[in-house]
Amino acid sequence: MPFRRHPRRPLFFAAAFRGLLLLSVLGVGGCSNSPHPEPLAEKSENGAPWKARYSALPEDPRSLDPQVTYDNVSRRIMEPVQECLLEYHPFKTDPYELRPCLLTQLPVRTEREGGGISYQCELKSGILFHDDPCFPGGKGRELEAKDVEFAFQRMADPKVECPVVSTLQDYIEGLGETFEAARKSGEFDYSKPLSGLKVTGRYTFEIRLKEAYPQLLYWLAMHFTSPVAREAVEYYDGKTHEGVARELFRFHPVATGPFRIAEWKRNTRIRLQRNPGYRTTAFPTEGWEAAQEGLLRPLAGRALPLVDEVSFTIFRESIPIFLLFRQGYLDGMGVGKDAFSSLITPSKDLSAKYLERGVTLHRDTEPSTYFMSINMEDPVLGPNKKLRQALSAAFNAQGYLDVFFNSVPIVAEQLLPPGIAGYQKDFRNPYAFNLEKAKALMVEAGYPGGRDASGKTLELTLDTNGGSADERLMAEFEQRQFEAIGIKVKVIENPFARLMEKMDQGSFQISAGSGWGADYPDPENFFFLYYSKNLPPTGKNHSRYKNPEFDRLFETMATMENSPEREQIARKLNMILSEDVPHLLTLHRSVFGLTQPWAPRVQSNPMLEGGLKYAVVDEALREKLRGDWNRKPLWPALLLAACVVSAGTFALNVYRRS
Amino acid sequence: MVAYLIRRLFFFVPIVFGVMLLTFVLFFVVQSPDAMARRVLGPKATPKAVENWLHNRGYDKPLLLNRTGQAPWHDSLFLNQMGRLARFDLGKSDVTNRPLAEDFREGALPSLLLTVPAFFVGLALSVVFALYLVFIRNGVVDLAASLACVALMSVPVMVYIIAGQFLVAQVLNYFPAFGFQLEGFSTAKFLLLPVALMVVSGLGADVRLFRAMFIEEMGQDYIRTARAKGVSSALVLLRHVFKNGLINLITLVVASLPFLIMGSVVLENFFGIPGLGNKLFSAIQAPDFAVVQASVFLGSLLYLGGLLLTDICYAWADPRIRLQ
Amino acid sequence: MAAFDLVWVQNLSVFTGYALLGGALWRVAGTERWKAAWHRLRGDRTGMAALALICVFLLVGTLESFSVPQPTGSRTLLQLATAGIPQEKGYSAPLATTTLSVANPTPLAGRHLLGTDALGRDTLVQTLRATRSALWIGGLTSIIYIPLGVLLGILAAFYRGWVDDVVQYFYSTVAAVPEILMLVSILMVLGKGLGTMAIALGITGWVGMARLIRGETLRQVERPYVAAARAMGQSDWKILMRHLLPNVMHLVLIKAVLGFSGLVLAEAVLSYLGVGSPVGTASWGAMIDASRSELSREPFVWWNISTSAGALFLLVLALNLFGDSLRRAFDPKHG
Amino acid sequence: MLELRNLSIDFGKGASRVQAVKGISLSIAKGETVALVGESGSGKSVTGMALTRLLPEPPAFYAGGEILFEGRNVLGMNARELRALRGGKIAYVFQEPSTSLNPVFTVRSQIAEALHLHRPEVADVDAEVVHCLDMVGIVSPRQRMDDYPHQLSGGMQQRVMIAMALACRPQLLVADEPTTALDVTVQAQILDQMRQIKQQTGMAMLLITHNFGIIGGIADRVAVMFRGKIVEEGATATVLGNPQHAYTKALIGCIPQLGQHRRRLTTIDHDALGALC
Repeated sequence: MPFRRHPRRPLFFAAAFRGLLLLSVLGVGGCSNSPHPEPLAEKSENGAPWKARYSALPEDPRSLDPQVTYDNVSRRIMEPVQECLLEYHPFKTDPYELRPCLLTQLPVRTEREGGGISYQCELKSGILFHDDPCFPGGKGRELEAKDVEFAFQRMADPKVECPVVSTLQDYIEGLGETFEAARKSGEFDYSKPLSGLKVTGRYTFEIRLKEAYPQLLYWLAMHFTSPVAREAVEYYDGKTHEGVARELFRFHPVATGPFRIAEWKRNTRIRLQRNPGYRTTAFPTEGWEAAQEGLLRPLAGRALPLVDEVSFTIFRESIPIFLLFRQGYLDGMGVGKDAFSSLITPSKDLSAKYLERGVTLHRDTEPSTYFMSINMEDPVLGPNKKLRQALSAAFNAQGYLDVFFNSVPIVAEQLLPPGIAGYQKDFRNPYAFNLEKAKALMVEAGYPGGRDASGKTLELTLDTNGGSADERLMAEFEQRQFEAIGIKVKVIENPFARLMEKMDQGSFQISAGSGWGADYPDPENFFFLYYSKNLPPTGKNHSRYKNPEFDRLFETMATMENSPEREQIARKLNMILSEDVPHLLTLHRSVFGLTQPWAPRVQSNPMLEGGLKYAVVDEALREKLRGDWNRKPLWPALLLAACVVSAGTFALNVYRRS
Repeated sequence: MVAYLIRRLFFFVPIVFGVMLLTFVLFFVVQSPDAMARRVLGPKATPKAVENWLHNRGYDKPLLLNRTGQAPWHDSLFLNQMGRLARFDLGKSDVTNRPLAEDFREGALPSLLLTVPAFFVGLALSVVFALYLVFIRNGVVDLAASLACVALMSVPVMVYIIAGQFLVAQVLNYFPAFGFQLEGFSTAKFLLLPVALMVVSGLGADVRLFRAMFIEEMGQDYIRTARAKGVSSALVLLRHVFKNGLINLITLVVASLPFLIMGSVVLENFFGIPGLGNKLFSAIQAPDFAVVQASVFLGSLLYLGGLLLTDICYAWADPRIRLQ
Repeated sequence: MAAFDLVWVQNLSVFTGYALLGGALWRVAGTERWKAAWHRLRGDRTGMAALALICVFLLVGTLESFSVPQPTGSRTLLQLATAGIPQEKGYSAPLATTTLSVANPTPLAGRHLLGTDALGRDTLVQTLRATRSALWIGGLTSIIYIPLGVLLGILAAFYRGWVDDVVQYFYSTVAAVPEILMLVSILMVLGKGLGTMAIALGITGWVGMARLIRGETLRQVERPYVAAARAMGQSDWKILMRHLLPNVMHLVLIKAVLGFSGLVLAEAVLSYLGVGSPVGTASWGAMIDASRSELSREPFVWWNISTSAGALFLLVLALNLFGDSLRRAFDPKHG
Repeated sequence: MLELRNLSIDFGKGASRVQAVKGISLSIAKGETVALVGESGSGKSVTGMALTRLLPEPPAFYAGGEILFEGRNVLGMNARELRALRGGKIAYVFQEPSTSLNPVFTVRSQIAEALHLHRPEVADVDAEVVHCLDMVGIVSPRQRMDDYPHQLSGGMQQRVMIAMALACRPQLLVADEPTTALDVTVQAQILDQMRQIKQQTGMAMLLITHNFGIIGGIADRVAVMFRGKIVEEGATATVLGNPQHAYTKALIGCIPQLGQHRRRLTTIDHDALGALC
């Protein structure tokens, strides 16, 4: 092995010096620390500066097929791309209000002779699909009633796997029968019209129901009923692709929304670009809170969308979101537990550091309720109403929120969340946390101090969804609550599917972490959880609650149109549940969100999943503040270079000395 | 040599079969296909939707052998899937229905861009440090380095990542603290931090291991011979110890080479690198049996490839070994 | 009474474990090789310091392993010993006077040398209690994987032929299945728990040991003493137990000591994967895993991670140093 | 040429200190062959290694005395001077040729390494390697030199070791049990070879062995070591013929008749040799 007897020192130093220079240039010089690629364009068609919004997304959407998409993540991408027949008004959330989107007006209800109900609908004319190679010439064609028919047919196609077909088949004519027939034959015949949806003209169609179901309108504001162009499905899911790799239809939506997907890099980002042909809706001219007058009035009546690009970056861990928000590379973020303490002051305001930066804090409450289910068929808990009430009174929901949710959400006092018809603002849970009352109730329940007549300690099991560190701590917290009234609680951690299985089979006593998020803002969507005809495995009455009085009232209420009477019944249902305690209520989920000064929030309707078509951005302000927030100090680079050079010199010396 | 390799390849077939059977059993013992469908479809799914989902993917067939009498005995879930894998058809994801071959192809490059530089830089640094520690062995610096190595080992990688990202995003701002874009040379600025963290987090254990290996080598007679010849300590290390240690190193290192393609779960999650790192991990959580199966299949091929590669490298590096 | 049984089963198993360990040490202590090694070890100051530290950990772990039935369920000796330390409402910094809680900082009931965790439990006490998990996982897993790996390794190398093929087939197959899948699946089937975690780690862990022992035995079988033993008509079993086993024992010991620290670290990884120790069991892994969110708070909660990682560091360091000393003590070339 | 004055070597420190060599004095003149004899553990190998400070320090520690090579104290030399000494002036042949040769380098490269270090002026390295191998009696050295050590027999390996030692034309060859690991017939051949080479090159030699049987025809003088001390020293014939110290007597008693019948070494009669000591 030849080796150099006299290593040439100057050469080494020259190299080190050059490395230092390179590093300085690379680090401190022009190199941008932006995680985002350049925007899709520099100027929009009318010559205005390109406006882009930057958001975070936790994972890739699973499917963007409107008839399939059910999870929140996918819906966030779905919402700006694919529009529904109806939509929620962006500003009216108490109560929620529907307004037409693809339709010219809300559907008109008519009674059919021989029973059954029809809804007459009419599409707006002149709505165009996105430009896409699946259409002749690549130009999007006009939306017609047959596209709605195709969408309804797809719901009935077992191969499509529409998750809500088993719910809708109870109401829409022919849906269930067609589904079953296709399952048997293995093939769906799209040439046969569906009896539940009748095309009556180029733009008009009729939806036929077996019985009264006013909630249908809410379904028309969901993507399952969104029209689909048959060409697109045939083009992307067709058997022959002429050797060219093509995305499946479920990853390549062709729709009529204000945005279209311009780029989808798996696991990295999704970029939406404004649909230049979009004319369907405009910015609402009324309905906002007075406080927002100054911000929203100038926008009223403007063509949507208000930005040219929306870029979603995928973050599988939440910590980097906070870092990038601080650098100005995200326009908004939800305040998770991790970042909470650094952002929010004890009085639930934004900390001064961020107020100075012009950041705004928002609190959003979702139409959802979380609770622990009690198994009403359990021999110990089922017959003993006092015991259930004692459990409810022993559980410190506020403490639970303080420890695990930074006291952001609202303690749930009733099954219905705020904003849903029947929610009682002044209602207080009679068995809310009160340790003394709980102990008294334990005596009434026959377990004074947690011991039964024979002096044996009462033992209950608590099934939880085991997994993360937080879930462990929650289980320990819950355990402690019941131990305070002398009950010994055994925690069983289950994998999610096992927990579901146990809940379906009814093999549990108390199950932690149940909850229900509204599919649509209607009391029926919550009370049906305790309807006795809705028992598992087909239904979701996991508490196995059976009460004839409750059932009777529920049946009446379910098919009523919203009215004061209906609210009365909802209140009665609420009282019954509060007294019977088939569940231990915990919270209505709410979160804090932050927005940067250049991207003020225009709407906060949780049913809209972002409402990106209303979003605005001040590009120039962002550019300036980003520069201010990302200064690059020189000293660390010099320090590092000095370390490298001295280490190199040292190594050289060691080698020479030997 | 060729005959040897062919013989090894034949030995691999039953191993792959065993691995797939074991995976299948492990996965479906943990949860029935029914439970899997529930997880994928979420808590609101109806039994009918679950049943339809299972049927569309063939999960409603008997698990191992078809003994219903209505279909041929081999029309079972496991055998159908083995048949598919035997044709190197990885199938489609249970959750997204996307062809897996495409997913794996897309994820491989980002993973490799992260792990390959980290692997080689880490290896080089560990070897250099280990050699240096052997050079000054039993001294105060050596002891201090031992402590430092154990300390490096006991700090979980998450802590390195949080600290590193904080430093880059709050203090330096030189390059992005997060993100990934494949665009030629400037991809490097996204990889700088994760690669550095991967190197640091692996350094402690590797230095300890290599140091032990080299010390072992130092006790050999031929080292004494070399020193008796007048070879300097540095050259003894760089030439004699290193080359012999290399042979031991190969058994440890080469086998893990093919796995570089599988990336790193934690780093990819924290830095948003779209690699294969969390494929298996999130597939177990999702759960997505098709992805688990495909990952394990590829993984076992990689493992066996690693074994074969080790044999070949061993024969190449150690003159005493001939493959027969 | 289920609780009664559980407590005594646990206490009994700790006793049994110690008895087995003591017996094994007693058995080997008489042999020349071990005597010499012990003699050399005694002169090794770092080694002895490390051993002392390990004994302290063992003591703490033992205190936590013995439970006494109490009215509200069983409590461990360590819990009883630290019963005087009050529980707070939430995080508090070391020696702080109020909780860190942003919403309503409340005065603390007592001072805590190393602060408290999210549920207001004293960090130092939690860290000490967690020693038990680490030692149980390390110890139980070792009891499972060492005999399995050693036996299979020796048998494969001694008999060669089909035995070797079968053993090699098994360990190649196990090694080729990703460890995450194996661990997660086994833990999901058997349920969470220290015992099941040890079983899962044992099932994946024997491969390395078997491979090492097989290699070493292959070398030993060639040695004349084996041929001599055969020539004297000794049975295979005797040759295996009396001649081969003692000659690979030093490797087993070193691998076991170093493997122990790997197992303790594995627990942290398993917690990250969501299959760590069960609710109610203090563990360093769970504490480290929780630090992911604690560290990104502001002001960040550093005491939980640093205390648990520090304890882990001390144990791993002690084991490593002791392992080094053992290696030196057993090295036949030494002295 | 080489002189040890009152040399003491310890291993370890404090309580675990072991005195391996306790103040020995020994000298070797140019061209002279001295045998250092003693049973294992007597400190003879330590002495041999100490000549060029080959012992790892720590644990070894030079407690006292001097090692003078051509008038210079080896213990005072710096690393560079020591390296020049090792291999260049004083070369070694060790006991176990199978482990003393580096298994991953060819014979050629191992010999060439020594040449590079001490005789950089040699232009045709291959020719010199061949010459060295030829000198130690290796048949067809040109083919052999590309072999790896494991491809050679034990005797051949030891010849390569000797060739490597001779390559730099040292003034002193330290042969530490050069034949112990070899079988008896090969032992004789190797010893023969060494004797021849000594005559050809005229270098001095320190032969370290536990076996009185092999020193007869080769050593000029003998020093007997026992528990770190030299207990007897003198001309070979004198010591063998009339040992003074009890230990020497015991050692010699161990090898009946060997002194007188050294010619018959190659015969089968002395097979039991190895087992006796």
